[in-house]
Amino acid sequence: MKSKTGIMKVKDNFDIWDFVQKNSIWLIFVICIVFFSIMTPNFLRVRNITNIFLQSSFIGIMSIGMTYLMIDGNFDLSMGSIMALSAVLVIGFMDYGIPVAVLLSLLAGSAIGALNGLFVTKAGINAFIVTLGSMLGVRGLVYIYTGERALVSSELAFSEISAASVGPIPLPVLIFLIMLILGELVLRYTSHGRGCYAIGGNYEAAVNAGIKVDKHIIINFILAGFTAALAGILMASRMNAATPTLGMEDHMIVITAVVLGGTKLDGGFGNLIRTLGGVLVIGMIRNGMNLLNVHSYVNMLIMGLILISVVYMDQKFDPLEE
Amino acid sequence: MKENECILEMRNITKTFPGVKALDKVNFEVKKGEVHALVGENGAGKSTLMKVLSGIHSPSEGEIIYQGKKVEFAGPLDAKAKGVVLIHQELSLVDEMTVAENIFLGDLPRNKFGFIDWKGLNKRSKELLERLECEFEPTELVGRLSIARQQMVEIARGLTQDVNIVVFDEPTASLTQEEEKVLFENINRLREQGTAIVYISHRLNEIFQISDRITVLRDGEMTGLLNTAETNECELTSLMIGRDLEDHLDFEKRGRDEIGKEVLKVEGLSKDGLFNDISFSIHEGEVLGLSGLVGAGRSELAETIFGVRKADSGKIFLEGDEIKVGDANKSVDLGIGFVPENRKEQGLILGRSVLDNLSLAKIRNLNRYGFIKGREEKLIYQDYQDKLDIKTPSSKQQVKNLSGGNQQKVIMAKWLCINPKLLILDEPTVGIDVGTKAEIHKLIRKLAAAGIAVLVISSEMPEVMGVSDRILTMYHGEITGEFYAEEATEEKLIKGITGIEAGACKVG
Amino acid sequence: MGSSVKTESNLKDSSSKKINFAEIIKRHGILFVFLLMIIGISLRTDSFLTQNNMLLVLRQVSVKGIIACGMTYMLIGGEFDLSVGSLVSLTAVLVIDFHDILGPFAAIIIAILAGISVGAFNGFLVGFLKLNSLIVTFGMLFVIQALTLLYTGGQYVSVSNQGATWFSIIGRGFIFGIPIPVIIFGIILIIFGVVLSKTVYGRYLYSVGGNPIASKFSGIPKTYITFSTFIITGLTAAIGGIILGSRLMSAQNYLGQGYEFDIITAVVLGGTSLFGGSGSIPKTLIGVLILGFLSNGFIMMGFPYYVQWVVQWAILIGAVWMDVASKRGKILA
Amino acid sequence: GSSGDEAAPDIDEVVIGITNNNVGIDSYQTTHYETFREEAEELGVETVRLDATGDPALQVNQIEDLIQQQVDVIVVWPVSGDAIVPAVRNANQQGIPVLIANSPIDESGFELVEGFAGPDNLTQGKYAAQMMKEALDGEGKVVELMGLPGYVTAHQRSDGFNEEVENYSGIEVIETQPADWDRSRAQEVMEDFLTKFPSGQIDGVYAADDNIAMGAINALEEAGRLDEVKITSATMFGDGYDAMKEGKIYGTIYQSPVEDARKTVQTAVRIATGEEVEFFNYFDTPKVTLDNIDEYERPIW
Ligand SMILES: Nc1ncnc2c1ncn2[C@@H]1O[C@H](COP(=O)(O)OP(=O)(O)OP(=O)(O)O)[C@@H](O)[C@H]1O
Ligand SMILES: Nc1ncnc2c1ncn2[C@@H]1O[C@H](COP(=O)(O)OP(=O)(O)OP(=O)(O)O)[C@@H](O)[C@H]1O
Ligand SMILES: [Mg+2]
Ligand SMILES: [Mg+2]
Repeated sequence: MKSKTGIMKVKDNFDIWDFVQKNSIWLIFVICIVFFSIMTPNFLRVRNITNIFLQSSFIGIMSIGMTYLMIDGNFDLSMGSIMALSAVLVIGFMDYGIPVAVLLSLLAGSAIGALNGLFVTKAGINAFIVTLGSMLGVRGLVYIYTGERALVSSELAFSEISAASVGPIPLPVLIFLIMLILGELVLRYTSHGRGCYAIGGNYEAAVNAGIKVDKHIIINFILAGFTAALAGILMASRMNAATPTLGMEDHMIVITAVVLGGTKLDGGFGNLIRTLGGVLVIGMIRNGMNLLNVHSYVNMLIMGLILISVVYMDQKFDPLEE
Repeated sequence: MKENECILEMRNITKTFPGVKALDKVNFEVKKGEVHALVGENGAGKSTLMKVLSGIHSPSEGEIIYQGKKVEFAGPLDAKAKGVVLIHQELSLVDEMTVAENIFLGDLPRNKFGFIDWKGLNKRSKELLERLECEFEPTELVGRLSIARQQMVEIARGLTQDVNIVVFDEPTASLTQEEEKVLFENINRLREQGTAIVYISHRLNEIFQISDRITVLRDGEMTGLLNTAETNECELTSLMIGRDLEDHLDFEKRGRDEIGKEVLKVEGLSKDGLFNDISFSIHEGEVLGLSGLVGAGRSELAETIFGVRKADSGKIFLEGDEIKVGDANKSVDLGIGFVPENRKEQGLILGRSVLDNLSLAKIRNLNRYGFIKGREEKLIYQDYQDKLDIKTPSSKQQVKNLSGGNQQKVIMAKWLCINPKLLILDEPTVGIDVGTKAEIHKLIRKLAAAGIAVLVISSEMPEVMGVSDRILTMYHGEITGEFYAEEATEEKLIKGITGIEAGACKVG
Repeated sequence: MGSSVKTESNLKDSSSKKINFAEIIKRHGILFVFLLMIIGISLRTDSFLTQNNMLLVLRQVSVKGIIACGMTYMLIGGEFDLSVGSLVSLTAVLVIDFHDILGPFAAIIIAILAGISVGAFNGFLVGFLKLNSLIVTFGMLFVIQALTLLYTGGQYVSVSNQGATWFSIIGRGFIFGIPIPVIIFGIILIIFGVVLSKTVYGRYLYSVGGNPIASKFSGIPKTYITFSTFIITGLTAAIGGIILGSRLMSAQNYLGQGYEFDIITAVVLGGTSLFGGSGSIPKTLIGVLILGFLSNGFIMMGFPYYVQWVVQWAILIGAVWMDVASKRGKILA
Repeated sequence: GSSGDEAAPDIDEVVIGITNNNVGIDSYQTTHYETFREEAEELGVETVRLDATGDPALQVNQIEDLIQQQVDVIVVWPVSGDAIVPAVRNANQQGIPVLIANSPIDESGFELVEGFAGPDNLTQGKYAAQMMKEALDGEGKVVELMGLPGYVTAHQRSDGFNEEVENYSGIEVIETQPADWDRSRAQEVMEDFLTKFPSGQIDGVYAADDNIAMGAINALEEAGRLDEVKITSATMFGDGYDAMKEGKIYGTIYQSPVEDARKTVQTAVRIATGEEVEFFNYFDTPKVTLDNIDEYERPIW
């Protein structure tokens, strides 16, 4: 049932609660900064901030693909597995040269994304089941391909990709931020972007209006696969190795970050700037809890509680009342 | 422009669904610059015919000649590209996007870099809205507009390009009279430009007001093609239902002094933003009409009484006992039935069977230790299928496959079988054909005669006046007047529902 | 009425076509693949199609199967519960830990109460606060896991004197040659199946999952129905935890991890819709058996379990592909 | 703490940072985690204890975080011995010494770390094979139940066992399946093995730890085939101790997480205070059979 503002309800004066809801992610952001910098002196050091950005950039890159997907009302549980797959592939194919290896694993990631997209759109199976299938299936492939062992790159130049930096900005962070900005522009100013909002907002209306719904959704799944692959490659470069267990929980962290950023779970609303907020907050919390020496069980407890409160916020937040 | 030129001809169209012959050798033609009404009972096949036209369904037999050539559209988009536009009654809009985006959804104008041309988009939308005399901005979010305005956006969307044929499938069901007038003006303007209009509606007065010719369907067959000027309501209805219709709204009413025991009493019910300080009561065997414009808050009031909404303040009494506000489960136990406004969203579990839907409210009393008494359930089903003449191939049919009118009957049956003390009907005849409508009106009176208190919400003035013993008018969330049947005139009611002299005749 | 149902717009049209595809796949495709698979495996290994192995598989699937019954209710009612795996470990740990303190009977009661309470909490979050069950229960997965860890300190808990208690009967005993977990599974299947198809509760569940709003407008206490599905699922998870605990006579937080995905896959493979409003217990049994035989068959053939993941994926894709191809006469229209 | 270039700090100023593999996945790691804290408290050094929850990427982040905090020594219990090399190199460049605990780092990282403290899993696997040979009198078919695939410890124990078995012509490993360190998983896999290989076709079971062994025992007992089969395992747990006393397990390895953790803390402190340490600081992991079991206390893990 649509909820509509009643006729007698006039909103003209400034409403604190309204403001809080609109900007919730940035408020949380500030609270996090204040909290952690009071609690640990190391938190606000330039190096630690670079560190947080660097650590967040992998999740961040994936969250770009996930944001697109979630705006159109889907999601992808297989991103962590795709990330692992492309990481092992890029190392496995290192002998053919870095560009070939990188290209190949980007291709593989995108291909799995495309497969996910095809099954969601053409066969009409729910994204949950499709990507659950590929989450396990791709992980199985990774195990088979690696023979359960870690692969190590013999190419030292490869590990320099992640280590490189432009000025003070590490390359992965730069890639993340550039993709984020491009992604946001596409969301705002292209028909693909607007199409995603329409599909997530009202699927039937989008179809009726002649939006090529399937095409957009498949593109977004490919994008999700691509970003996961990119994150995997950068991660492999960072570790100069790839393990088959890489990224086991990453899909959920990515979803948490995106939802924390305010993208609606059922689609139609959200943007990448907000997602950036979500990614950074998650990054800060993970980093900050490490600095605070929180017991790993408690750490888990806190992540769980954050997730629940995030959903609570999602439920309370109605973009139409913004 | 040649007069009398047939722009569209549908010949011998037959369409069968498994178990149903929805259309049987129907011929239908439209001329340039005419408004061609398509009428018929629920399930007669009007929508199906239009879906065949636009390519949503392909016909089992028959052919479509458009602009002299045989065509088969691939779907509504293909049809639209070739100048045939279908405007559904159902809204198909994205709430989170602006009016302009919705109007051009799927075809957003782009600049030379491939980016969306926001300026151009808003400008073109603005022009279009002005042409339709809409008083809202292209930059507003659609989700924040009233339903009626959303309907206008839907219509605007159909007119973004030059069209040859526009099909309106029950466009006025949720429009206010003011908006209806604007719509008619637009239809006339289109007609003058040579566009052909197909107009589907159950409101016969509209048909006579706007159309040039009328095609009548009955049970999937074409029973008549009439010139509007040469026919009358009697002839039309008899073609539609296959028999003559007596002036059914002429019921015996109860007067001021004949009222029975009080069944429902509402005291000072308020909900911020929706309705304010509502007090009234309904009595045994009484039909109380609640009249108002769309958005007056009647549905919300009804939903609150039934208990699917909570109130901020106020009390509700059933037969003298106060009941907890906001507990629909309890309401059903107490014998309150509620036929909601939106069949598909609020009334039916579309994916379940007719039987399941029909017995949904009753099964709480149809079980032993929680186990449903299957035989009794079946008996009740047969009883009500019979009584209300619900057309369905079997009790196991998914209810989504029934026509609108039959769906409505299923919902009515759902409530009638609990033997309610109070029955609330919210727009019980929206989108329902005259025949069924008359039956429902009779039914309402019969229920009242049996002692049930009935609250009827309707936007149709004749309907409210026809069935009610007493009428309340509502405006802007407040009750603005109370009239007994004998004193109610259309004029007085209109004053009440439009807020003129609001308060002057306010009841306590 | 088998073939496609067309409704108001071309979109609903296509989406209902999709639902239909999915239905056919679920009805026939999967069963077909399942049979092929069984034949394939039994050609390769002699011991696969033996009575012993059948019983073994039945017992191996019984814990997940029991929880799958609860999950079927959950999915029919239109919600998810991803926290069942963690709940299995929590209740297993509780039943084992309290076994030595209060005796088996009390321990079982405590575990069941714990399952119900966690279920009730989930149910509160989803039913009353109306939160998205997928993410909320995923959060709860972590919370319960963390609580279990804090409770056990990450250590194994075991029953100290295994010989002196009847507790192991639950997981290890037999009646007429049939393992007791299988009997419990059978009883639960029957109860759940009957309740779903024959009672008011079942009817309400389908309504709430099929159209929550219309259910509310029919006076069905939707909130409580949703709430109850979480309690029921919590209860089945607790029964699962108790059986597992009894089979192992020990427990640890790692137990049951990842069950949620297996269970949901099984239920959906059987043909219960993720959108709510349709599904049945017999379907779930089929799904559970498919997964059980797959996993058993793969070990029989000597493949590690992750190969099964790939095959499971391929089955899903294969079944769908087959159907899409046959429907449209060509691949990828 | 202080950075590495300065003079070595006093023992009460030392801060040790550790990133664990996956605390809570089994009681060994949990006990290790707790003992690590206790031992450090005993020695009066401060600790920052993190847990990578089995995620190699997270472990890399955690090493970076520890570098950030400028601890005096970083202890890494690698999730993956390969994946941490670049992060360890980074620590090395920042002048923070790194000690590898429990499972080894890839050889390419040897020059970057101060040393290794922990058990020798490869040898444990070999020991288990030797005991298996003893138990079976050099002749028999063995099934192997591995740990969680993808983890170094699991693979080393498997490798050690298989390498050693190569040397014995009479012993054959007929099947290997992962059992994920998980009792119920091990039990299920064993049940399937038992149907696949009817009576007489399995003579020995090699379990990667006692947890897995206990699962296998459950399955064997139920099938009434425990007598036919000899079990060897690679780490003793409390349950396994009891089982061995009852004659259900033939041989296992005594590997104490307490000793492991203590050795690690001590080595770490020595590194932090500037002492020279040996590269390999193995602690003793002897074979245990019914013959010598009374020399050991029942493990509390
Ligand atoms: N997809 C379908 N499957 C089966 N039967 C259908 C389908 N669509 C329509 N029908 C049947 O075809 C007949 C004509 O339905 P249609 O919707 O065209 O009626 P209508 O004249 O538009 O009625 P209403 O005024 O109630 O909207 C009805 O009996 C209906 O049940
Ligand atoms: N000005 C408005 N702004 C936003 N939403 C509105 C406005 N007016 C009405 N609505 C919405 O339109 C719908 C119809 O209004 P409501 O139910 O209050 O009217 P009603 O008197 O029952 O009329 P009807 O039943 O004929 O639609 C409701 O969902 C209401 O919230
Ligand atoms: Mg119609
Ligand atoms: Mg209304």
